[in-house]
Formats: sequence, structure tokens, C-alpha cells
Amino acid sequence: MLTTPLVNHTTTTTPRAYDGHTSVYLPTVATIVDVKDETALEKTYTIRLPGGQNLGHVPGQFVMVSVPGVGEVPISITSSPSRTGETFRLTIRRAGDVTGVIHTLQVGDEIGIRGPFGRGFPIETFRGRDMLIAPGGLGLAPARSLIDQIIDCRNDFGRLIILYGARTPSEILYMDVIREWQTRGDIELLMTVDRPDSLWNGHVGVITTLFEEIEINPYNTIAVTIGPPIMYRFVTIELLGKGLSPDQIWMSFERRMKCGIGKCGHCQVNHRYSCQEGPSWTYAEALAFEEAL
Amino acid sequence: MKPKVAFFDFTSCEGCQLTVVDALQTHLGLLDLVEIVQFREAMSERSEDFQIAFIEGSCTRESDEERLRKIREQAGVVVALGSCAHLGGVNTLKNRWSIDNVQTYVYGDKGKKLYESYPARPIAAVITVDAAIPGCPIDRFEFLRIVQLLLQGRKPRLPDYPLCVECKLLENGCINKQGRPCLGPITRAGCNAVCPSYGDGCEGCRGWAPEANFTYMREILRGHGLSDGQIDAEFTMFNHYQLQQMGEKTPVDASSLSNGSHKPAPKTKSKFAAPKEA
Amino acid sequence: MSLYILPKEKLGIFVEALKANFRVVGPTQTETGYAFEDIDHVEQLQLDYNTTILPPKKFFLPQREVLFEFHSDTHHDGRRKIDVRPVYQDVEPTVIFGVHTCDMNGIMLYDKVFAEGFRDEHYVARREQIYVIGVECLHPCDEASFCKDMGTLTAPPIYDLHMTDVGPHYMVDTGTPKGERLLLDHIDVAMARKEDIQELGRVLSAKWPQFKLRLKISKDQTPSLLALGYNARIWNELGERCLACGSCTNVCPTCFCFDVHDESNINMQDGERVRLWDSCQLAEFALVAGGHNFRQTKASRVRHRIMRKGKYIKQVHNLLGCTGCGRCERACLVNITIPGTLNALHEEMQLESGI
Amino acid sequence: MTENIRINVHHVTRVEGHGNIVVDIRDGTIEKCELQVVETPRFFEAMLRGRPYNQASHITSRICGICAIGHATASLRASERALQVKLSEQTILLRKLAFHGEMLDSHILHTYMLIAPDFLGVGSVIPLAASHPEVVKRALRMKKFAGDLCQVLVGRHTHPIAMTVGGFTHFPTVDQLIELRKQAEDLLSDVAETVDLFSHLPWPTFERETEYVALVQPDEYGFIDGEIASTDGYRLPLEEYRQVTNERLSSHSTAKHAAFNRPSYMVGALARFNLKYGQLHPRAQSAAAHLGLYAPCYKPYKNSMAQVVEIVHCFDDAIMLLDELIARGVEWEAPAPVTLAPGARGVGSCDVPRGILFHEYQIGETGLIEEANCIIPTGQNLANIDLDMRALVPTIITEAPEQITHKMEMLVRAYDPCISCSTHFLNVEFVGK
Ligand SMILES: Cc1cc2nc3c(=O)[nH]c(=O)nc-3n(C[C@H](O)[C@H](O)[C@H](O)COP(=O)(O)OP(=O)(O)OC[C@H]3O[C@@H](n4cnc5c(N)ncnc54)[C@H](O)[C@@H]3O)c2cc1C
Ligand code: SF4
Ligand code: SF4
Ligand code: SF4
Repeated sequence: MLTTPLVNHTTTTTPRAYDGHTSVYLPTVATIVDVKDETALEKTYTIRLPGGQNLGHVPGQFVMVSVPGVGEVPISITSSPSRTGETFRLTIRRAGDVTGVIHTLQVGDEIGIRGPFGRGFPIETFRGRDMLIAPGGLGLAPARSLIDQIIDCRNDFGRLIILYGARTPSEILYMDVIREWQTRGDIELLMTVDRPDSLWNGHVGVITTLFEEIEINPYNTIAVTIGPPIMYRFVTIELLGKGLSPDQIWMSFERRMKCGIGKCGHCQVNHRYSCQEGPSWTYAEALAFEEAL
Repeated sequence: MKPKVAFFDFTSCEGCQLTVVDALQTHLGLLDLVEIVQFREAMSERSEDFQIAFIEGSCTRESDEERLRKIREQAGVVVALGSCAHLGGVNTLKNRWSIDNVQTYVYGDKGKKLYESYPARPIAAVITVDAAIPGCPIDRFEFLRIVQLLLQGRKPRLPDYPLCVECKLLENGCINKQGRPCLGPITRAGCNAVCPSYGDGCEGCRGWAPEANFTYMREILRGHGLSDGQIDAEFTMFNHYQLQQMGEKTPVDASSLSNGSHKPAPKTKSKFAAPKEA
Repeated sequence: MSLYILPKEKLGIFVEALKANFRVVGPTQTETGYAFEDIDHVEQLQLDYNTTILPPKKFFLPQREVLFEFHSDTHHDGRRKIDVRPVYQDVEPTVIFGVHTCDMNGIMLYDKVFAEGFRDEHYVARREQIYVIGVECLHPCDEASFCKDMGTLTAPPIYDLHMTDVGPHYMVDTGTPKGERLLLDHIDVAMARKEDIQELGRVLSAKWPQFKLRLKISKDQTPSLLALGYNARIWNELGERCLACGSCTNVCPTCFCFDVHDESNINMQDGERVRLWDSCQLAEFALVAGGHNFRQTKASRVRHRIMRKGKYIKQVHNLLGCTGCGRCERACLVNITIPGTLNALHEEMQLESGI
Repeated sequence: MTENIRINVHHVTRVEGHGNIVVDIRDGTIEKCELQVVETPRFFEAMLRGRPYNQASHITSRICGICAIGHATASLRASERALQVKLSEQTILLRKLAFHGEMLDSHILHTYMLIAPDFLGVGSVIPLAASHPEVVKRALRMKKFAGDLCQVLVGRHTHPIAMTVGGFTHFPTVDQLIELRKQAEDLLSDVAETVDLFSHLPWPTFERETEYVALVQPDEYGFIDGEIASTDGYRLPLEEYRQVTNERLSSHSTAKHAAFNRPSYMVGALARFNLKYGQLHPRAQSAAAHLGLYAPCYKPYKNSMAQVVEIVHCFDDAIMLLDELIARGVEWEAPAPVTLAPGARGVGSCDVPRGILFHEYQIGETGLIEEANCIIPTGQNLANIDLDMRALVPTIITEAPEQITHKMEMLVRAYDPCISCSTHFLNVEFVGK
């Protein structure tokens, strides 16, 4: 279809195909096979690549999600590799342009997917350790990929402690799954909200207040904290206070991203590209760059 | 159903509406997306049932306020079309004097009372405005882009960097480097640096860039040999109203404005307040 | 590789012959300076020129580049379908004449950034069709350049051909086999003789004293100087002055950051995803949804740029991010310069450490 | 026969600016019959005080989006005459060419988009595009040329950029001019069809003789500079424009009415046609014959017909200018120098699509404007429109009120009034005069 383009730029030559090569920027067209409302702001999308191809990711990685005509955004993969067959899941918060339009999409609609990208958590090196996972808010989305992976080979790990903080009870993600975790018996799960409502009878306070309630073995624990900058900064202080060394603490750095492949420059944290060398970093690594914390 | 749009004009030259007519000529497909129900300059058909109102022109008399409010009540989305509506624009040049002074100058002692007028202002000073398409006149491509964003239900966004970005991408020789004034460094981009591309310095018709560094812009212009009065003349061609407004809270050349820090600046009187009548 | 002699009067024939098979671009005179433009007649080609406003990077990474076209549509069953098709823009056999040695260093960095790691096929497709013909700088462009400090006064090994003006003729060095073919296929030239090579040596050694040093430190010290100076006072002073206009990065041969966005046609179904040059000096560069800006102040953005030029790019790609071309200095309206900044930082650090 | 008629057209459509038509007939006598200009006053003359002279053309082009190049030209001529600037030949050629761009754009817009719908029985150009697509497409092709011409020369039509005191800040390349020349050549058949289209429309025959005033030049049917001439035989230098315009205030409009030797006079395409028919390009003359338009013509509705003739003329003249520029090549020239002196004064004038436009400035030694006066064509036409309406009403009084209203609106539209421009008038008594 020929329509007049909306821009007053002209290219010097007619674009032509460069045969035999695919662009790293070209998304794969995937289909939404399920949409689930999580909270007022978040929905979880189950997505199927063409032919049910496996995404092949590790926990902590993300994909670039495209809505042609609107744009592309990085979104963490929330399903664990152990449970990713022909589909995978993304939990997306309505935060602006692209995510706003994604929220209007329904089952059967197509979207673009690139990835997975980034460095995930080196889960092999966590084997045999006690795991302390402390997500805040939407941080539970990427954390869940790791948690489910651990649950699926539960015997390979020591304790599994989850400390989850949300702003209000209505913002708690995956309540049904959390109930399951609570009843399993092999997960120590504590939750808190900053601002309770009338029905809430659990813990109240910021996430760091949960640390008073747990004892950990500082020599054998790996901690993972994912959330907004203000939150992981304080959690880190708690963890160090509990005797963990900086290389036992993992965190995730979310920056503006436009390419996902370490070129566009937006996600740089000092000289590091968080889309490539991150988003998962240990605190020890992060200490080396001023812009990280 | 196609959204219904209407065009209105207040004090202006109608050049922005003319640009809309141009945009319709080059992009007839726009008529497949929206239905134009009122456009006095171009058509006689008229309906008061519309969702999106484009308003051209500044508000320059009290009796226009009522008309503006009526439009606001009816429209789901109100868009300021062009510099006059968005900034007050060139109309605000008269605000440097009392209304009586300009009325007398133009209509004489006898005539001045015949015609109502008050200091010119952007329409946002009277009603809530949802989006603005800046420029004197507007850029037709930006107009089309913003219509698209509105239709997608997105919030229209304007570039929030200075004009120099577009100018450099076009590889223009810099006007300021040639010792002639250009307000590109403090003006919001989006017109594809059309004035510098045609050899003339930017006059700031799109309003200030969010981080406009007035202090150093003044320095640059002083470097060209401009007096403070001439610099004021450069700054005020379209933005007299804004500078006056800022003048109440911050002096125009307060360095605190320039560094992205938002600490409140000391209170001083605007340099741009109306001069006393002789 | 090999050295040939191209008499000056034959340049026109060479250019004409190339034009039959290639898009030929090179430095031309504009109203206010020089710019790389298409060469229609050989008289337009100015091989002895002062640095252009934009570096030749615009041929390697166009200011606006379509990455792919899309079509999105609502199907009869009410489902939203999308279709994408990659676009490789400006891929055509191109010869770029007259690239200064500083700019060749910029191209060398671009090759590392875009052809290594995740291969950027858009870049590679174009790159494979570009021939770089360098030109040896025999005198400094103007006071803004500091190529000698940055060690970019000699041609890096990315050129296909490299020309040195030795008076009556150009000595042409072939940098690649494809460059050699380009030359020999399009013009009849003789190999350089021994005395020609001696003459070349004389010209080359005569040029060095004409270039001044502007930096108070050696280029190899910049990474450590910048590491020390992360919290220096100078960043705040520069941040105060900076106009956040992005001119410095847009004109820089080593800046490659970009923005990506979608542009829809008027029917709102077809459109293009395009990449545009972006600048870390602009407020939105590190802003994320929700309003947090990882580089809120201009001071932090100016620092980021200088850090990239003198440290970060070196850490990632093992090349300095500044070629000493002086473009940012010429473009800046408030006189923020690389040598000025590094020298001032050096002084501040010396004062601080009491030296 | 209708004894009492009240017509109140609030905001006449398809004109530039806001005007109301008010007719009040009681017992068969006209109590009121006028075009009320209700556009908000803008005070441009007052605004210009204290501004640097080189801003004046950019400020005054904002008086009107349709005649922006006209205002810029008049403004530049005023400053240039005040500051004793000698323009280069190239500048004069480029100015004329840019002026044609605007003349064509405005005339095509007016005849095709604003006037034609009346004759073809639709409310606007949008239904016209459905009912007569070929007509609208032709108009768009021609308008595109006008727009491209303006863009290549001065950056854009509405608010030209590259025009400055003493010359230009940007120059077209010869290649661009050759391209435009080709475009113009390709449109000649469209131009011929335009003439044909308008020759078949049912033009109202209403007639009223009046005085016609336009700028005349010795050797061309031109639009910039020259002398003021009237069909009553008067000739005046530009400096004496006040004798012609003689503005007086009117309580029913924010624009001032003008009168020269009679109670009113007319400016615009028809006035120019009546005064200098003989200087039209040959093809424009035969177009006039084809349209059945002969000088002198006293039918105000045919002002639009005269615009069609001028479209032909401007096309041919633009092609001639393009040829000349292509032949001599275009050089980058710095603007011609100015001479600043205390109290320097100058009048600039050009015949814009709607008629003669005057700008007069007094510029101080430091280059700041001390006094300014602008007289706009529609302002000059207002008195004549009122008198036309008064003469028209009795001839159509037996028709249905909607018919009367429609014919009145068409009459006003025929003048192509630029109401937003017209709301400026003088009263300034220059100090020391
Ligand atoms: C590694 C990573 C993982 C993420 N995982 C999730 C997730 O699982 N669920 C979720 O809801 N959100 C996630 N986000 C945040 C999400 O990317 C932003 O909310 C989203 O980009 C906002 O885009 P928008 O167009 O809706 O908003 P707008 O405010 O309109 O943003 C405009 C553009 O800026 C860029 N941008 C804005 N904010 C961000 C941001 N925070 N990160 C990166 N680019 C940004 C995008 O290119 C975006 O299109 C993640 C971000 C990163 C970096
Ligand atoms: S001409 Fe103006 S907009 Fe362009 S770079 Fe110079 S200052 Fe910026
Ligand atoms: S360059 Fe400046 S004055 Fe010109 S259109 Fe753009 S913002 Fe307006
Ligand atoms: S930083 Fe400045 S001097 Fe260095 S390469 Fe970039 S533009 Fe040239």
C-alpha cells in the first residue's frame, strides 16, 4: 500500500533488501495466547513464538517487546526456563506509551519479540546455597523466573527465603502463586506492605523491616534483590549488615534501552552496557562503577 | 466512528489553519481518520458536535474568554494550534505597553474606546489545554504526527531538546558561529531547524526548550555585539508572555534556571515588565 | 601495500571513471566551510580542506535510517496482525574521497562497535560497499584540532587507498587488495620509484613540526586522569555553562548512540521503525518511565561525554573515544573543549593532590 | 415583496478573518447594510515601536498567513527606502519570483477552494473533492507549484524566512530553479483548463462603477513598488499614499474605511486589471477574452475572474523570471548595506493579492523603529463593499432571504477579504509632520 510518509526527511537512495541477512533489530512476530489481570496496573501475557519455538532464556534475562507504530520496550521474562515450553510469560505494567498500548491487546493479537538479551543469574553457581530473594513491587516479575527455577529443582538448593515488599496490598503480584508458595513448607516467605488497607493483617513497613525477622547463614547465602533503585540500596545495606559479602549479593539494573544489544548507549552505567553485561550484577561488580548505586 | 474535529481561531493570522489546509492537501488520507465538522476559514458547513478542538490564536480580549470556555466544555481534547495559542506569540509584543497606549497609538484618542482589548495571552491562561502544536506557523508534519498520537490515545509529546540538534543533523553552518543571533540553543526543536536552514537565526517561535540556558545564551548574543535591549528584543519576539511570567518568579538570566536544578530563584522584578509611558 | 603515483591532472579522470560505477562523495566547499557531499564534477572535490561540520560517519550511520517497515492491521476475526520486513538503507557502492586521518580513526571505532559483538547488518551491508580513500594531513586544520595529542595523525589501517599530496602528484598507498583493484581498474597509474618514496618521506617528516600539542598530559594518561577526577569540581562548572544542545556529540566522529522510534504513515497501519542519532547530552537520554532520570543534571551529562571520550570507550573497545578532530570545540557555543577540560581537570587533580 | 428583512451572518465563512454581514430592511428601506469586522484588533503598528528594523518584516508577516510574503515585501521595502538600500538586480528578480509564488497560492486557494464551491453548489472544498475530484486535484497540483516556489526561494509561504533587509539569507540553486521551471511548464495545461472552468460559471451580473486604485509600473504588470494610479486619472508617488487612503474610523468595524476621490474605491485584482490590462502577458490577455472579461469591468463578483487572469499572468511571468535567473545563475550575495540616520523614513508598497498594501516606518539612528503605519487592502475595500451591498440589496430584495444571504456572502467573498489583516489602521500623526 502506498501512502505518503509522514516525515519530511528523504533518504538518499531507495532502501533495498540486503539479501540473505536478517536484521538484529527485526522482531519475531509472536502471538499472545493468554492475558491475565494481575493488579490495576499489571497484566501477565503468555506469548507463543512461531511454531512454539522455545525462547531459550535464563532467569534474569529480558526480551524487547514491539508494538509496531508505537515502539519497543524491554520486559523481563517472568516464566522460568524450567516451565517454558512453547510459551513464555511477561508481566507488564502500564507505564507509558508502549506499555499503555500493550494493555489494550488481547488473546490472538500479535506483537514483536526480540531476545532474550542480557546476562541472567548464573544459577549453576548458586547450587547448594541458601537462597534469599528480596523483590520489591514489580521486581517479583523477574524474580519469579528464578524462584520457579529453584522450586523445580528444589533439592539442589538449601533454604529458599523470599522477602517481598509491595506498596499496598492491591499491588501484590501473583497472589495465587504466593499462597501456593506459602503452603509448600519448603519456602520461607515473608511479605510486607508500606500502606495497608482495612483487610490487611500482615506485616506493615518497608521491605527492610522484614530482615529483623530472619536469621541467615552469611557464609552460605546468595541474595538476589530486584526493585527500584531506592529499594535495592537499602536492602543491600541490610544484607551487608547480616554479614554477606558484596559478591554474594545480586541485583538487577533497569535503565532506558533502545536496542538491547549494547549499541544505542542509553543503558550505560559508566562504561558498562546494562543490556549486555547486565541487567544482573553482583554488588561487588556494581561497587566498581559510580553510576550504579 | 471517526472522531469529529473542529478548528477555531482567535487573535491570529490564520497561517496555522492555512498550514492545516496544506497538510490536508498532501495527506488527504487524514480525512479517512477524522471528520472535520467546523473550519470557518475553509468551509461553510458547521456543527457543534466535536471531540477534538484545535484552537488557533491568542486570547486578547475578555469577551473571547467565554467562547473559549464553551469550546472547552464541548471538546474532550483541546489542542493549542501554533505559537499564538501556545505561547501568546507575536501578539504579546503589545503587552510591553498599557492597553490604553497601544489603543491610542493605533486608533487615536477618539477611536480607542471602540475596540475592546486586553493583554494578549496563551489560551492556556484561560482554559485547560491538553496539548500544544508549537510554531509560527506550525510544522505540518508535526501537526499530522500529533493527530496520530491523539488518535492512538497517546499523550502528544514534543521534542524536549533544543533546535541545535536538528540543525546539526542537517549540517547547517551555525548562524551563531557566524556572529549572527540564533536562539536555537534555547528553543524547543521540532521544526527541523527551518530558519537556520534558510540562513536566518531561530526566533524562538516554538517556545523555550525545557533546559533553556538563558544566562549563557545572553553571553553568546553579547559576544555578537548585541546590547541588552537588542537581546531582549530577540528573546521577546514570541515569548514575551513567558518571560513576563518567569519574571514574577525568577529573573530571566537567573543561573539557577539553567542547570537542571529546580531550586527556587530569588524574587526580582522582570526586566520585561512594560516600560513606563513617556 | 604498494605505492602508486597519481599525477594531479589525472585526478579528474579517476573521479570520472569511478563515477561510472560508484557513488562518489568527498569534501566540498559550502557557504560556511566544508561538508562531505556527492561529487558531480571533480572541481567540487577539495582535498586540501578544513574539517567538515559532520564527519563522514553520516555515510556509515545515516542521521535517519529505516531499520524495517511494518504493517499492522486488524484481521476479519478482530485480531491484530503484524508484518515486518527489514530495510537496508543507502546500501550502494560508494567511494569516500579525502577522509582525514582523524576521521579514519572514527571509522575504525565504528567498525568495532557495529561489526563486532551483535553484528549490525544494516551497518555491515553498507560498510562492505564503502571504499575509504584517505588523505594525509600536511598541516593542521585550525586551532581547534589536536590530532597530534590524540595520536591520530597517521592513517589507521582501515583505508582502501590513502593519498599524500607531494606537489605535482599524489602518492597513493593501497591499504587493501580491493583498494588496489579500485585504483588499477579505474586509472592507469605507475608504481612509485625509489626517489618518489624518498620524496614522500621528506613530505611526511616535514609535516610533524607544524602540529602543536595542546594537552598537558599524554593521551595514555586520560583514562586514569578521568578515573581520578570523577567527582571533580570542573563538572559542575561545565554543567552550568552547557546548553544541552547536543551539538558536540552530533558532530563527533566517534559518537554512535542512537534513538529508535516508530513513524506511521497517515493510514496508521504502515510505517517504519527508524534509528536516529541521539545524544547523551540531552535530558531524555537516561530518563525512564515513572520519571527517574539517571543523569538528571547537565554536569553529570557533560561528565559522561568526556568520560566516554577519554575512558569508557577505551575500556570497552580498546580505542580512545576522541580523535582530536576538534569538531566539538568548533560546534560548541560556550567553549567547552576536550583539551580545555582535560587540562583543567589535570590542574585540579594536581592541586588536590598537592603536587 | 418582502417588506422586512433581517439578515445577520455571524462570521462569514471561507474568508480570512472574522466578519459579520448585517442587513436590516424595514418597510422596504435599508436601515442597515454593512460588513462588520469583528476580528480582534492586533496593534501591529504599536508593537513595531522599539523593535530593530530587521525584525519588522518577520513581525509584520504575522499580520496575515495568506499574504505573508506581501507583508514581508512591503515591510522590507519600507525599511530599505528609509535606510537608502540599493538592491541588486538578483534580489529584485528573486523578490518578484517569490511574490508570484504567493500570488498564485492565494489566487488558487481563493478561486478554487473558496469561490468555486459557491458556483458548484457545495459548502466547501471537502464535498467538492467528492463531487468534482478532477477540479480539486488540478487545484492541488497548481497550488503545490506555488508552495514549492515559495519554499525553494524563502523557506515557506506562510512567514517567509530567507527575505531580509537588503536581500536574502538563502539562495536557491540553479538546479532547483530548473526543476521549478519544468514543474511550471507541465502545469500550463492545468492553467488553461482553469480558465476554461471559470469561463463556464454563472457569474452574477451585478454592476456598480467605482474608483479603482492599483500600483502601476512603467514597463510591466508588476506588483512591487511603482506609483499609485486610479481609474479617475490620478497618479501619486508612494510617499503620498495618505492622500489616497484617507482612513477614517467606523464604529461597526475594527478596521478603518478609506476614501480617495469618491466615497469609496476598490483595490485588488479587478482594480489592477482595469488599470493595466494592456501590460498583461499575451496569454493572460487571451485568457481574459476567453473569460469575457474586458477592461473596464464594474462587476465586483468578477474580481475572482480577474484573479484567474492573474493566475495565467503570474505563471507566465514566473517562467520568464525563472528563465532569466537560470540564464544568469544565482550568486550568494550578502545583503546590501544600510545607512542609518536619525529619523529616517520610508514607505514600502506592493500590490498583494487583495490590493495595495502600504508600510511606512521611521527608523532611528540605532536601527530601532520609532513610528510605524500599515495600511491593508481589505481596509481600503471595506467602504466599497458596504456601498456595493447597499446597491445590491434592492436588486435582489424579492428573493428568498436565504438567497439574499447567499448572494451577499458571495459578494463579500468575491473581494477575497483578508479580514484579519484589515484590522490595522493608522491614526498616527507622525511627529514633526
Ligand atoms: C531490563 C529491564 C526489564 C524490565 N522489565 C519489566 C517488566 O518485567 N515489566 C514491566 O512492566 N516493565 C519492565 N521494565 C520497564 C519497562 O521497560 C518500562 O516501563 C517501559 O519501557 C516503559 O515504556 P513506555 O513506552 O510504556 O513508557 P514511556 O514513558 O512512554 O517511555 C518512552 C520510551 O522510553 C524508554 N523507556 C522508558 N522507561 C524505560 C525503562 N524503565 N526501561 C527501559 N526503557 C525505558 C522506552 O524505549 C520507551 O518506549 C523493564 C525495564 C528494563 C530495562
Ligand atoms: S544555527 Fe542556531 S540552531 Fe543551528 S546549531 Fe547554530 S545556534 Fe544551534
Ligand atoms: S527555527 Fe526557530 S523561529 Fe524558525 S520555525 Fe523553528 S523554532 Fe520557529
Ligand atoms: S570528542 Fe570532539 S575532538 Fe574528540 S573526536 Fe569527538 S568531536 Fe572530535
